[in-house]
Amino acid sequence: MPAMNMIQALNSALDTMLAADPNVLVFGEDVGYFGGVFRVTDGLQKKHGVTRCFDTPIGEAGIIGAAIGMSAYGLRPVVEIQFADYIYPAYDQIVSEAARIRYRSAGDFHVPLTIRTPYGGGIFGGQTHSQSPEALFTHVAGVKTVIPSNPRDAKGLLISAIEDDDPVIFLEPKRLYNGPFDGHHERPIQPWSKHPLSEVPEGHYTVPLGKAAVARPGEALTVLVYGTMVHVAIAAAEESGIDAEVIDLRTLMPVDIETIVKSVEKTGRCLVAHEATLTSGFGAELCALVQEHCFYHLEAPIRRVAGWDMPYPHAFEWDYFPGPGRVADGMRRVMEK
Amino acid sequence: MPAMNMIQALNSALDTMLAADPNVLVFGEDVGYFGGVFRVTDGLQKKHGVTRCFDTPIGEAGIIGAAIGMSAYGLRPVVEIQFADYIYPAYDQIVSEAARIRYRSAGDFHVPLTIRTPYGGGIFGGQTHSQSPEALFTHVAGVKTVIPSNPRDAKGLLISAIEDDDPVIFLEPKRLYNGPFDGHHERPIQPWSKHPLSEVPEGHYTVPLGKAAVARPGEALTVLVYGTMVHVAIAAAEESGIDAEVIDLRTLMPVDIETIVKSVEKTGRCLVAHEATLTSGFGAELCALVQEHCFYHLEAPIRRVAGWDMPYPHAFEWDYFPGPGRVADGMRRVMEK
Amino acid sequence: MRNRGKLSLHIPEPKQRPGDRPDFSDVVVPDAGLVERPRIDAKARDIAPLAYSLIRVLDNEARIVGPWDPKLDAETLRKGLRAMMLTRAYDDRMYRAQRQGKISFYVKSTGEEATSVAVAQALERDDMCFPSYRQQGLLIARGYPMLDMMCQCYSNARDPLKGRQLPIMYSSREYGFFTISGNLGTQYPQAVGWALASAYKGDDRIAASWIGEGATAEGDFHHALTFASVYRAPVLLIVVNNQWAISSFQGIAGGEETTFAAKAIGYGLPGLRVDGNDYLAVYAAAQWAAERARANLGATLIELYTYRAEGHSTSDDPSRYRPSDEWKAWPMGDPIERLKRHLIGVGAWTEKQHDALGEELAALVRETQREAEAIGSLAEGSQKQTMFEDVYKEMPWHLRRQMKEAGR
Amino acid sequence: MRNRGKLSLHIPEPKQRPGDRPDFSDVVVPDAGLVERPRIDAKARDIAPLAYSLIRVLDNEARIVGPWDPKLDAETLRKGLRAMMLTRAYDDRMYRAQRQGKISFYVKSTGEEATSVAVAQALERDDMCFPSYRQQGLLIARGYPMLDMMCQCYSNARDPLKGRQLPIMYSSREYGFFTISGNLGTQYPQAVGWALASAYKGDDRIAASWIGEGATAEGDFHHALTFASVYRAPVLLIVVNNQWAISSFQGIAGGEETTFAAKAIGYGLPGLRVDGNDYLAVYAAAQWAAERARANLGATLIELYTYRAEGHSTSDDPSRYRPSDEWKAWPMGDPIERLKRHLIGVGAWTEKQHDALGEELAALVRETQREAEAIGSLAEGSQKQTMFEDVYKEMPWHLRRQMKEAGR
Ligand SMILES: Cc1ncc(C[n+]2csc(CCOP(=O)(O)OP(=O)(O)O)c2C)c(N)n1
Ligand SMILES: Cc1ncc(C[n+]2csc(CCOP(=O)(O)OP(=O)(O)O)c2C)c(N)n1
Ligand SMILES: [Mg+2]
Ligand SMILES: [Mg+2]
Repeated sequence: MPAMNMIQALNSALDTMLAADPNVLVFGEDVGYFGGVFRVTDGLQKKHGVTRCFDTPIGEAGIIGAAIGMSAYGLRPVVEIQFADYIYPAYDQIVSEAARIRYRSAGDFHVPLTIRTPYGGGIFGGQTHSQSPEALFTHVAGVKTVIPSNPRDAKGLLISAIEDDDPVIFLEPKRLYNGPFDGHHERPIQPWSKHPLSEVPEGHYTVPLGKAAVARPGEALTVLVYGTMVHVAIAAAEESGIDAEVIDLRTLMPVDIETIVKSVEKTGRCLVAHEATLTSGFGAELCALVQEHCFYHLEAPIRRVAGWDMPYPHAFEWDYFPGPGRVADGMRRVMEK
Repeated sequence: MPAMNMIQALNSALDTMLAADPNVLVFGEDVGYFGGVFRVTDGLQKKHGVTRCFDTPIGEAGIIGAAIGMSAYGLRPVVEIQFADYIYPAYDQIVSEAARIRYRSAGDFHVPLTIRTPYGGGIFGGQTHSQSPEALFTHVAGVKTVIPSNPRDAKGLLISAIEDDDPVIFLEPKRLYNGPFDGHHERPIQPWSKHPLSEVPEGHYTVPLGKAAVARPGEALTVLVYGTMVHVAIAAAEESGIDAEVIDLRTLMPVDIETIVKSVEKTGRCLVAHEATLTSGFGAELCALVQEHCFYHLEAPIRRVAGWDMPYPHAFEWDYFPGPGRVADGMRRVMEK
Repeated sequence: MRNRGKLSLHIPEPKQRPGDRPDFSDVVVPDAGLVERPRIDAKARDIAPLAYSLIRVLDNEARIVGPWDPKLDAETLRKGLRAMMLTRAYDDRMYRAQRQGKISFYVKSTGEEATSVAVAQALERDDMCFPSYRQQGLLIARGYPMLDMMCQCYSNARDPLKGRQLPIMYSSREYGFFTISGNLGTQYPQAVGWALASAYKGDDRIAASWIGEGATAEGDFHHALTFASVYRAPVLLIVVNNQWAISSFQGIAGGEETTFAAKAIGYGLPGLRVDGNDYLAVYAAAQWAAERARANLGATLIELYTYRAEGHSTSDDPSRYRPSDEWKAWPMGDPIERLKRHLIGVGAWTEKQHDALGEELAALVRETQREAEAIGSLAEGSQKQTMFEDVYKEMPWHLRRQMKEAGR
Repeated sequence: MRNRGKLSLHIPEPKQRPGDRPDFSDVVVPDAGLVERPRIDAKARDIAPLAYSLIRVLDNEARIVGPWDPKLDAETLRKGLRAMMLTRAYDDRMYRAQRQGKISFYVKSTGEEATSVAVAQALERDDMCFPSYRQQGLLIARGYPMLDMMCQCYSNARDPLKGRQLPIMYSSREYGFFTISGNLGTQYPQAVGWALASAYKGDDRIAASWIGEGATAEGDFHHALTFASVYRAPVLLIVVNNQWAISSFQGIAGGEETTFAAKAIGYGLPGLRVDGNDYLAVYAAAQWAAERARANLGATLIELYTYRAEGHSTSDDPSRYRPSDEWKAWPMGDPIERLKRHLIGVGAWTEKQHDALGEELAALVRETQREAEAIGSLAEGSQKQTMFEDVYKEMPWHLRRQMKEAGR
């Protein structure tokens, strides 16, 4: 199996689906000839033709609106929003339209649309190239929200998302594109090739939506994470010596409650961590679910480690980012009593 | 003190502020000559002039975008979004702009903007006239979110919102406009005039942002609610005979954590209820906060009673709406062990 | 150098308000037949003046004049007349049902029937419509079962939308009628996307979408025109300028400064301005645009200039913001009356036939209503058991759990 | 009747790609001086042709010709030249700083200096600018301290924005420069709102906003023009058509079918199309629009036709998607060169003076950079203690708590 970084794995997923299904189209700002500002669509236009993979005007609502219409025709569009920070102009088309069309038409129409978009910080992108808006989608009934944390999952989940008959928001942790970043920004960048999950099968395979993975088994406490924070949490566990069970949610909506409950019932303690701002982040939902389902197993309050409630501050990226130090502190607090 | 319904109280707040401050402007779709589809701005154009209260094109992003520019000039715009369901086209201007301008400019500019909008169901409005999008704003650092539950608070909170130097999302529970609805849709409509909180002072007064009210003192459990659900929760308490302490949050962001913690520490039990869909609703944040702050006082899991995770279904409004029966059931579950 | 004069804020206001006498003397109504009909492959820029004129086919005597004559046989015209009359009869009946408390909401299209019916007739049956909420005429023209329309409004056991939507928010893939959204404007870029999909597939179906003049201010209007222009989408983008958006007159949407058809110009698209109460003109314009679209020449914007004869919806009382009898004064009349006069004038119709048809349609609507009511209404909410379905294709655990909690 | 031909999807593509020889032969460059200059109170519709022509003042010999001559004295022109040269010198230096890893990001405005500087000069000092990220020339023309600009880019202790923004996202209320957003297009309706506020107050200040041709596809572009038209906002709405939006050529934004100035027409606004590399033409157009705005005649859309000489930003490599030497072939040249030639031609400038000024400005920039670097850079993050401030006017409890948790 070839070693791929996350960009290559995502590219391979798109390539596979473009080859497999003539109804799959890929479009977005700069995704055509250029291949996307993060190169995820590199070479696809050349290989599959200009009508299969092309550039769009800079109008996110137009991109999603057109994609919804294409869905009604029977296509399976896969669109890129250049940064998750720029998804808001399309929010109405996503929330009021893509998410609700199956329900409001009683199944007469549906929207098998995949919206890929890079999210998260760690690249000194400032407040409009760093956001993590997942909770703004998990609240919206009718869309699924998926976040991979490694190349193998990235390809398998993206293929599942494209094949899924409901709209999927597919958030790509941009800091993981080129390597399994664990939050130690002061250390040299590691390539994916040294990571076992960079072994990516060629051709078609899927990783099912709605299923979490135990990224690190452990006994002391359960850490619920996704995307970049999976690697940060593993690092925090190794470094603190706390035997955390790190669960990589992979799909946020619908979340894999079974895996979560099983782990928390075992450990009796839980920490939730995400890069998005704390208040009303997806961590809040996880806290609510865990305390509800596992109340009598919990030995300590569930803690949240998250981005501070502020715009991502450019120069203070590493003070904002919930790195391994803060996650380890969170673990210790959860272990306190 | 005159008895006012909520529409009159809100109208009085706008009238008071238009008279007091020449920098206050009121605009939105149909708010001028006509006085708004819910009549909240009735008579204001006539009294204060066409340039103080006027109609706008049907472009929510344009309304908010223009209002932000006016804020930069030194005005204090108060805009109406006709239904909260139609705020999404303006989401980018709210999230990326209004919320962040103070921070990103280090205080060089700020946005003293108030966005009024009717939310919630109960009027057979179907899925696009019934939504409760508050959690989509509580997650956004830089905006405040306010929801009144009665005429007196409505006026006092709206004046506070207008005078506040930060952007405020002011969500008006439309089912409460004309009466204190407790969820018993099968019973005749009650007018506000019979309710003590319909006594609304004339002229200027404020109800501070960030302060909850104990709407019904009790000992058995704490119920955290806002807007229409305040009345539903009180009804549920009365009808079930459970001595619930009903807390009317009034401001969701920043939420009044002190009042919440004090109550839950006393009762040891907590129920959260809202009309918005359950998953990632504001109730999730409340659960997360309460279990974190009051873990060792909690005798049972915090439960949530909320709208089901689906678009508001027109014909099944009362099956969707978390009425007093469901809230009472929730209370019983919280009291179980 | 600097002009130190004070600036002032201009707020558009309609000329008449309640109590004033209706006055349309500033509406320019050019004679019918004067506007040239360009070839379908004309360059958009060369035909820009069409955005400022008014395509009219029926003259004041309801005779066909000029190059836009779509050359329809009497049978086709009678079909159009019937569909318009049926639409009006249906509207009247359902409006009354709402007033009687039988349904929660209704929206009439009175006076605007041609804007839907004539376009439906000009399109092929498998072309796709992305309507706003005032295009019930499309379904009627295409022969969608009226019983299903009514059952949707009644949210009863036969409601194809299972009670999930406000009355009138129909959906029918089979009849080429996209699910109506409550959010204004969203259908416009969707129609463009659908049309692009057809082009991508190398098919020959085209799309059409309708938007109110008020809603043209939404961003989606701009997105639709931009995407349509860039990729040359085979789509008809129709603006129904009925001059009112709830209580706001068209000046609030930009109508003081220019026409809505002129919005096409900035995108390099043809913009046709058409007498929306002239069935033949609407048909002809749609036909021209459809031919153009099918010839791979891209999108056309069509402004149908009409007047919203009734309130915005059953929640509205137009006498609060405009003279109550304004419609009577609308210089371009009533599309049904005008087509009727034309047919009578050419000897293809009689007053008697007309009255008989009127009665037949009224009876049909009454009868259908009885049927619908026999099936049930909102109160019974008889498809409640499906309430948790169709949020997703497969029901996820949390909805199964909620369904259980709800006792289903 | 129905054309059963197959539809096909049109995807716009630029004529040249890497490896191809630059070729602007299809760019129509009309002679300077040919476009009439209408009165400022001309009706928008009557001057629609201005949206398709090209206002040019400097001819091929850099002489002033035609009615758009803004009649500026040499001193004013030398000031403009200096500001453009300083902008370029600043850009070059900061670009290098980024390449050296001293700052995280940079955006040059090379070749487009006139689009900012000439407009700044044509406006009054207290008029308000709502720029995009490529208008650093505005701050430089208005004399904003370059040290502060640099400190912003370095996010150091003197950064007026306290390290919170990406480099180049300046903000200065004092200099009439609105805080730059990373989200394209949002500034456009904000500028309109600001202008409406001035009109509402009966003041005499006007606003101006800049947007790239690519970003005109955003909904906010439409909202701005709609609101500007409806309320007659005193605002200049400038489209900098530099032909590229990162890797997408202007055809992807709609430039294949029409001009960007023509977008004005659909809103009943005047649209001026201007040679954006002709300092005098840009000045003249801005002056005309400013006069019109101040006379309560509303907004003007101005397309400044130019070419993005460098990469989109330091994150971009344009040689991946266009011929690398395209700028050299751009038929309308370099705004600095052209103004310099003009001044020399009229005897108000010499090559020697020019070289001396060039050196002086380079030295100034170098010196300022030294000062900025002495204060510090990103790595030091020296305003970290303020990180929790300014989210709200007063810090709410949850942020106080988070600040404590962060150990501040
Ligand atoms: C995004 C959005 N904003 C506001 C509304 C509320 N609204 C419903 S209909 C309407 C007026 C629409 O007028 P127009 O587009 O002219 O269509 P018409 O009703 O005349 O057919 C408004 C403001 C809405 N449904 N959606
Ligand atoms: C809403 C939004 N969508 C996408 C982007 C990403 N983006 C940044 S600049 C750019 C290209 C803009 O091109 P143009 O408007 O022509 O301006 P120019 O860079 O040429 O000055 C894009 C797509 C963004 N910043 N904001
Ligand atoms: Mg209308
Ligand atoms: Mg550009």
